[in-house]
Amino acid sequence: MLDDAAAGSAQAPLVSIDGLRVSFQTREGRVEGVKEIGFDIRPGECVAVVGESGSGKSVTSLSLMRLVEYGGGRIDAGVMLFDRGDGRPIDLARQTDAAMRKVRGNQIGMIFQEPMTSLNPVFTVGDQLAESLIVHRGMTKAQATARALELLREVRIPEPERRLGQYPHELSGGMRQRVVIAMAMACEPRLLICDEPTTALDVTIQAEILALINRLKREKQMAVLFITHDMAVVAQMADRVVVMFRGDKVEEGTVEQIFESPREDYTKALLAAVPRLGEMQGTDAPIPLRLMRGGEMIEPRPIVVENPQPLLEVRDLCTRFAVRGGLLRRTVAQVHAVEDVSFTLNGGETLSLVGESGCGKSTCGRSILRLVEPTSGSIRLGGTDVLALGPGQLRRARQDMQMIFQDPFASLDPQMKLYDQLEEPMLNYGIGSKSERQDRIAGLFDRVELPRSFMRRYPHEMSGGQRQRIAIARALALRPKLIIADEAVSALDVSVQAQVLNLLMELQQEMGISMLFISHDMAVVERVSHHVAVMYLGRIVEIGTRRQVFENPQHSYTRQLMSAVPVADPRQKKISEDLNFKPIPSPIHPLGYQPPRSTYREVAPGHRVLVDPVTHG
Amino acid sequence: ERGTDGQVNILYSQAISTMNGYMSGGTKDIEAGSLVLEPLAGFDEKGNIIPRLVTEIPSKENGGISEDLTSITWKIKPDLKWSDGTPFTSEDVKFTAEYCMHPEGGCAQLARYEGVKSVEAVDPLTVKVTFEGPQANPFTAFVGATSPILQKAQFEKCLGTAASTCTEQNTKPIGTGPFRVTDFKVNDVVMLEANPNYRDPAKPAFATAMVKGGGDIEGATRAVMETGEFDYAWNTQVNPELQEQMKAAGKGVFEVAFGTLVERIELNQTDPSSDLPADERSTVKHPHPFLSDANVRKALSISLDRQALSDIGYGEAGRPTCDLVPAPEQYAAKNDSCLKQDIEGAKKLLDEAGWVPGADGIREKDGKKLKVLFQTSVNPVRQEFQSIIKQWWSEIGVETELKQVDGSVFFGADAGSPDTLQKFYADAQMYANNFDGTDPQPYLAQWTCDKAPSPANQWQGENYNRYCDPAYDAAVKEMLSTTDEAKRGELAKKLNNMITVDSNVTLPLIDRGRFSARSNTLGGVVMNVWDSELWNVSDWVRVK
Amino acid sequence: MLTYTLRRIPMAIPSLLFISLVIFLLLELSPGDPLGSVPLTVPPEVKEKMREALGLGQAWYIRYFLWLKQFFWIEPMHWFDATFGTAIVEGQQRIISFQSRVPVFDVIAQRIPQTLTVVGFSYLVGVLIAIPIGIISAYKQYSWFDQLGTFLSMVGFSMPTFFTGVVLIIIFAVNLQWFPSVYDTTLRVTDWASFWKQVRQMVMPVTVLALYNAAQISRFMRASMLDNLRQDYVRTARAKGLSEKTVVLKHVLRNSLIPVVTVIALGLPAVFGGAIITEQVFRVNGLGQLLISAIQANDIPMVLTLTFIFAILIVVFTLIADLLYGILDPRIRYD
Amino acid sequence: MIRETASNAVSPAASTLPPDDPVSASPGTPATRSQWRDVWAQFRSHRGAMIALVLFVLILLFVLVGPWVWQVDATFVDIRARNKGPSWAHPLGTDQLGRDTLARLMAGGKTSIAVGLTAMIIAVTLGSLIGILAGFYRRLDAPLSRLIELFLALPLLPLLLLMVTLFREPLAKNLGAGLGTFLLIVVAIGATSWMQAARIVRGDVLGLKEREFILAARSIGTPNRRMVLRHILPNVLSPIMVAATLGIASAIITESALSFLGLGFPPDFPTWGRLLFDAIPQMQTYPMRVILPGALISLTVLTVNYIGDGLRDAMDPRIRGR
Ligand SMILES: Nc1ncnc2c1ncn2[C@@H]1O[C@H](COP(=O)(O)OP(=O)(O)OP(=O)(O)O)[C@@H](O)[C@H]1O
Ligand SMILES: Nc1ncnc2c1ncn2[C@@H]1O[C@H](COP(=O)(O)OP(=O)(O)OP(=O)(O)O)[C@@H](O)[C@H]1O
Ligand SMILES: [Mg+2]
Ligand SMILES: [Mg+2]
Repeated sequence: MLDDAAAGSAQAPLVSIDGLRVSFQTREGRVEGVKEIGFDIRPGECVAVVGESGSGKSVTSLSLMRLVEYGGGRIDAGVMLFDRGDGRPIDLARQTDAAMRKVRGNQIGMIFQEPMTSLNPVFTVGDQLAESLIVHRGMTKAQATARALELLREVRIPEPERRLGQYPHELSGGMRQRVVIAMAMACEPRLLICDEPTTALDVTIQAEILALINRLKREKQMAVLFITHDMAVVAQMADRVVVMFRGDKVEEGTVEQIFESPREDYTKALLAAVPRLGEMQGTDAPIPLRLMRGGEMIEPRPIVVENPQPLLEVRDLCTRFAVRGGLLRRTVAQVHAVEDVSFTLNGGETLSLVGESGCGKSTCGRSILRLVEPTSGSIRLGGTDVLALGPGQLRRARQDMQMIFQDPFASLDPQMKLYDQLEEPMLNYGIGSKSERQDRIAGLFDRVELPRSFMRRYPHEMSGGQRQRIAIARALALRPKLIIADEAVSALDVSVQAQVLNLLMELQQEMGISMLFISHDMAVVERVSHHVAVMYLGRIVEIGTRRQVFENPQHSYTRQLMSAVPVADPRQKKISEDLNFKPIPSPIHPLGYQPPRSTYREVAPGHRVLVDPVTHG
Repeated sequence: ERGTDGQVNILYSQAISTMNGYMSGGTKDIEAGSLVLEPLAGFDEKGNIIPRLVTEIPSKENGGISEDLTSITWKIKPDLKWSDGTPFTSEDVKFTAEYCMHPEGGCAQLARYEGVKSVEAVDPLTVKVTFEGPQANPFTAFVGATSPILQKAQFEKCLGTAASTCTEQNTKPIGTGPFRVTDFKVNDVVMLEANPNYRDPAKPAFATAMVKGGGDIEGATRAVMETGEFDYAWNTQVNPELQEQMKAAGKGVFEVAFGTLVERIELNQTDPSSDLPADERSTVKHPHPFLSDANVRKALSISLDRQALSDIGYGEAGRPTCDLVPAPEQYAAKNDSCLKQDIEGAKKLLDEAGWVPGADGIREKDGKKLKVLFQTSVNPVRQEFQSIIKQWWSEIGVETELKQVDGSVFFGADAGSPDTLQKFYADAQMYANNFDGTDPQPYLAQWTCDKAPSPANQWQGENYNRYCDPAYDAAVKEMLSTTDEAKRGELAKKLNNMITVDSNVTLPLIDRGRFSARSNTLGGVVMNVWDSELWNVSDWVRVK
Repeated sequence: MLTYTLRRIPMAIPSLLFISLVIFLLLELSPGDPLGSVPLTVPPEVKEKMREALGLGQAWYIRYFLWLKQFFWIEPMHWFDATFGTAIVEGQQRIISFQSRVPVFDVIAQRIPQTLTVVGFSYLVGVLIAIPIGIISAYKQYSWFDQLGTFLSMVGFSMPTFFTGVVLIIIFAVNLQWFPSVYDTTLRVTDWASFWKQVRQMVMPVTVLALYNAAQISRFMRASMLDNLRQDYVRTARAKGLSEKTVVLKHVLRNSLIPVVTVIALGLPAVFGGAIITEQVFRVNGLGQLLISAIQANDIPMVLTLTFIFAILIVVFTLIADLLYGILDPRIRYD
Repeated sequence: MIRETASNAVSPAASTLPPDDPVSASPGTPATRSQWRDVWAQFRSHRGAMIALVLFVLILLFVLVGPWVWQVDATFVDIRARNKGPSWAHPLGTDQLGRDTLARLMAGGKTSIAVGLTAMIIAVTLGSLIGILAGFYRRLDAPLSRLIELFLALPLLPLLLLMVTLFREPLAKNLGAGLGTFLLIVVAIGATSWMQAARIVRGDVLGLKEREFILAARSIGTPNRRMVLRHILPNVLSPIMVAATLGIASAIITESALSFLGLGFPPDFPTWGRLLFDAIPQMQTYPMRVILPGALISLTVLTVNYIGDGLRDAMDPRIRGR
């Protein structure tokens, strides 16, 4: 693969960007999203753009498609030469819209950052896939549909025939993301722009998608512009890396150069912030990352809780969603989203929930807050029975438990300024005077590393990572005892992710906050957790201290998960083209279905592994 | 020649709901019905009785009216045929009386048959009507468009409660008139064709007729006078400027004739104050605080310029009057004392009566202010009148508050509504009324003491101003038993004066004529206020 | 979806019954009298007789239940009898209008054709004008087209139909003599000549109503388009290289139509209710004129029946709107 | 390559707190500027809305201050000066009863605008409230939807007549004839025209309720009242705005229609709608008499529409200043 890249770099560039400058009109006047950037992409090459959140990665890619104009942006300067294959490159910055239309979707495909909103809710997946084929390839409807089916197979969507006729909302987040990917690849573009294509996916599916992109790159000589903050993915995928910082390019080089001998401090810091799986081997307590603060390196202290007391006790929690039907809207079947889950979370400690997309992690978290009503079981938070609370009491109880939602954009009110969004929880509980609240909000902005001037912005004016930080700040505003962090850091770039993780751990240390940490990033989980629970199909299949689970995985699913984690080392490319996972069985069961009770085998004290025929047969 | 002039298009701004006037009482229905149904005798444009289905008008001289005035005998024209070809006989006449006088039928024209004791079919061509007592005016039943003859064969099953279920009969009656119905769309349009059995073989000149209904008056007028789509439009009472403008278009002319319809203001003689208990409000128990003062009433009357009102509101269609009975000739008092506006005189009158202007310019006496609540129904002309009158009254120091009430409520006689004519929860009210036919006696009898509406009689009665004068009641009684024409005339004038120029409880304003538009291409139209406007439709022709 | 519909129907019945009761009581309580239009010359005793003949002597609940029976049993059975020649309800009284003594349903049947041709057609025209205007106005927000469209639709909406109608009549019927000012309801279209005549007499009322409807719907269309043009999926569609036409007319339009379709569907019962003023001005004499004249005459059986039919239509179209919502927006599921 | 401002940070992860705004150089702007100031700032940049606002203020001045300048009684009848053209005594001429047209337009405008705005506010408030309640609370959806259907089905005329019968006298007695009638009219119009807004809002709220930020708001303990006011309402503003502007127009027209039921203001009380209606029969002879009130109605509605547009844009953060 290395050879491929080397061969590619000899050719003339497919895209060559030079001096690109993009600005946006906002309430406070013009704001520059990108100032002076330039790099080349050669055919068959994968260029990764990394950098902190808000550094202009998405804006650069949108400029390449000339889509920034539709979002209120303007290309102020720069050339973007693109070779359409006839040897006469055109400057994309100066093309008419009609000419651009021939390029978009045809020569350049793009995968967008937010899979949830980038599909049209009222057309079927098949329709949306077929569209660009019909436009650019002049196919008939039938041909296009046949090709769409093929594409869905390529992105490994289970039951592709059925998906063609389904609407986006009927697919899980991971499937939606794969549809977007298939759409971008439909016309076999010469350049594929991937803006964080796998953020929403769990490691196993991520591995498959990356393998697919790799294969296309090799077979079709497709160039890839890969935007991500996951350094492990960069190491696995990229041939060359461009590092961006606040709208500028700071460094560019081959992946090995960047990883092994970074020149710029920023790059170094970036790499230092990458959590690596296995780093924590041999330790018991989570340790914050080593980061520089105020010019000096602070030696992190491990988070050890003396004499831990249980804060949250979950017993036999079941949450089922009704599938209704028939004349009287009777429940005909149930989605067993969470099945017989029991765990204990100690005060000041972190329990991580990991598992495949759709296995019920989010539902479990929401059930604890009673944002969805659990079907049975018991939840005790510091001695109060959460399930027995009335509406008023529940509202008061929520002051102590806060949630960070998985989708940062969707969970922020689009019509409210960030300041107001942060002030709201305090208003709700009548905390502080106006100026106290203001101070606390300013403090929160500082803590999540957002400039205070952002207080007056609206969610859509922020980059993905910036939004996620607001969501975190909002949860912290009330200084709760328990935080349920649902993929709280997966949208963040490594540096901020490291900061936020440190922040969370710091707070934990200072205030004794407990955390239920939901994530699919095993390296992050390894760093933050005291305990880990692995979920599969609604059940916990393995639970124990982090060390027990990571160093001695017992359940076959846990092992599978571990093996799929990408490694942040370009010399250890382990993405193969045929990772084959069995599809997860359906969690939908008919009404009378009595799921067997979970029985656990105790491997070591506190380390329990599920023995049951459902998942292990 | 019958049927040679094509179609005549007639437009009624109120749509026709039924062809059987006995079922509705609405003028529009009666008039549309008169195209098909005919009475034994009708009125001509001068108010004279003319024979229609009879050979002559009965009189004492020709023996048709009995000496004691208790019976009248009609001689039917021989060889008369219904439009279905069957012969017209005295049985049909007898049946018609039976139909309308049926106690459960709800006949709208029952008043026409008041006092009728029996109707006998003496022979197929002779009908004798016997009254319960001497009848000074025996020309009520079977005379005029309001009491036409129905065909017995057709309506036999429609007596009493069945009357309202006879849709076919009510919408397509068989008659003796110049036309017969071919198609009837309720409240929309009536299509007619010449009656093949009409007694005059040369008439009607039109082969077909259409009576279209609905819409506004201006539009109806415009359809005749400006676009020429219609030949005749009924009741085209538009404002005088518009009359002029439409005449200028040169497509048609207005037809006008004056009858007994008088626009008047009535002054409440009882106290309508809402402070009174509900069952005493507007009743004789509490006389009106200031309108019971004849000077105030007179002042209100002479401060009006009736000529100006007529010019502004009616133009050709009206003329100022001081009488409630402006016609027929022998009953009309022809007062003119109120016609000249005299603001100064009114002020003087009030000053003398002790009503002096207060600080706000409103006259008062004993703490009672001359504040008038003046109500009328919703109608553009009436609203203009209200504004003008308010102005005049303010000039003599009387403050006026105006109120308008939806016509269907105002005239609706619903005992539950506070806004009806009968309840008269106001100090003054304006509307128009007339009397049926040519005899004013029943009309004038409305102002007797016992006819004052009150809670005791569920607000029934027509003496809306609660006027009560024993002398008036006595005169009414006298007139009832008087048969001498000249004497009746005298009595009528006396009664008229008592409630108008003498006491000013009722202030007549305008004698309103019937006012319709006719296309220049339509000939033979003679306006008639005593009978249906379409009374001589058989004579109508197309002018080429 | 079907099950949802089936479930909604039985739920609608009690609410419809309740609506009918409210309407009945409203008519009972509101002032005015069925004999209000009888001339003042008719004496009160006679009026009393006439009132009794109309059945007004009975207590209100007896009349209400009689009406219910007539509406739900006698009228349908009468129709059944008429079609199949049976005699199930022969001789039983149908709902009779106070005003004309004609069975209410016969009159309604007479009126439906002209109402549908004029009011229904104008609604259709209005919608067909409004949607493109709304789309272009939103896509080119603040362009001269949008400004002009806004100007015209606002002026169109603020000009009452009683005004525009008369203006049209004066211009086109009086001065130019192009179109008739009185609608002929007896006209039957049998050949080209009569078709042409029908077209000519429809032009003015349809124009007046269509403009009014278009003004309103185009505003909603524009607002909805504006909302959707800012969504993320529009960017995706553009990234596929679709032409602006496809992006706007396919992707955005379909989403924007969701709320507008409900506005349109909910406006449809009004079509059957007729356009009172326009019908009056042009003498179309459809259901609107029927209703208004019945109300003015306090013709309780007519008003009650008409408004009740209207209520049924509203319930039905609300259901249709909800279903359309479900069809257009796959996220909404009813079963 | 890292600029001086950022270079004190050895690495981004170690940058001093708070970090600079990556682009705009105004760190630490206080967030206290109120939302309304913002909206106003945005509104000011909307040219159409600003012109409309100026015009609307001019109309308001015309009807409110005008009568102080032009002190002619709008109800003074002078039958000697009927149907006069413009003159110094009557700059816009007189009507068929010799009343001064200018004074009538001013007096009429005051009533019409007051009626239009108040009735619209009643209708839109009622509509939004019921729509939001129906959409937001599952329990209330069915009963409120039935209520909407009921109101849509009720025949308006009898309803209005009943209202007059029941309330005209008590209101006039307690509040005076003018205010009583005003109240009756605006309530009558408002209470009979909120249904469309309610239906549309309900539909929007149903969709909005499924959005995740509502769930998020619940998780931070937002009580229902605040949920509706702060999260739901701002997000359904655009159809409400349309309904509001259309509502003003129809309220002004409906008012004139009401006076034909005897429900409106006393007959000598001018309003634009009535001036327009009264002038229609004679519009060929005196076209100005229809054009003036007609133009004023349209102008008012247009300006309100543009102001509404501007407001909506100003309140919608997703639209960048243009
Ligand atoms: N529509 C917009 N209006 C105003 N500012 C914008 C807009 N879009 C982006 N920006 C700003 O431009 C800068 C670059 O944003 P961009 O989306 O490219 O970041 P990114 O590198 O993709 O970050 P992330 O990894 O968090 O997605 C950010 O500071 C962002 O706030
Ligand atoms: N409101 C709902 N109604 C019906 N089914 C639901 C609902 N919410 C979630 N589910 C189902 O419950 C299961 C668990 O969903 P959940 O969101 O908890 O997954 P997850 O583990 O958080 O996945 P991911 O990593 O993709 O976020 C899935 O099969 C999902 O389809
Ligand atoms: Mg981005
Ligand atoms: Mg999840």
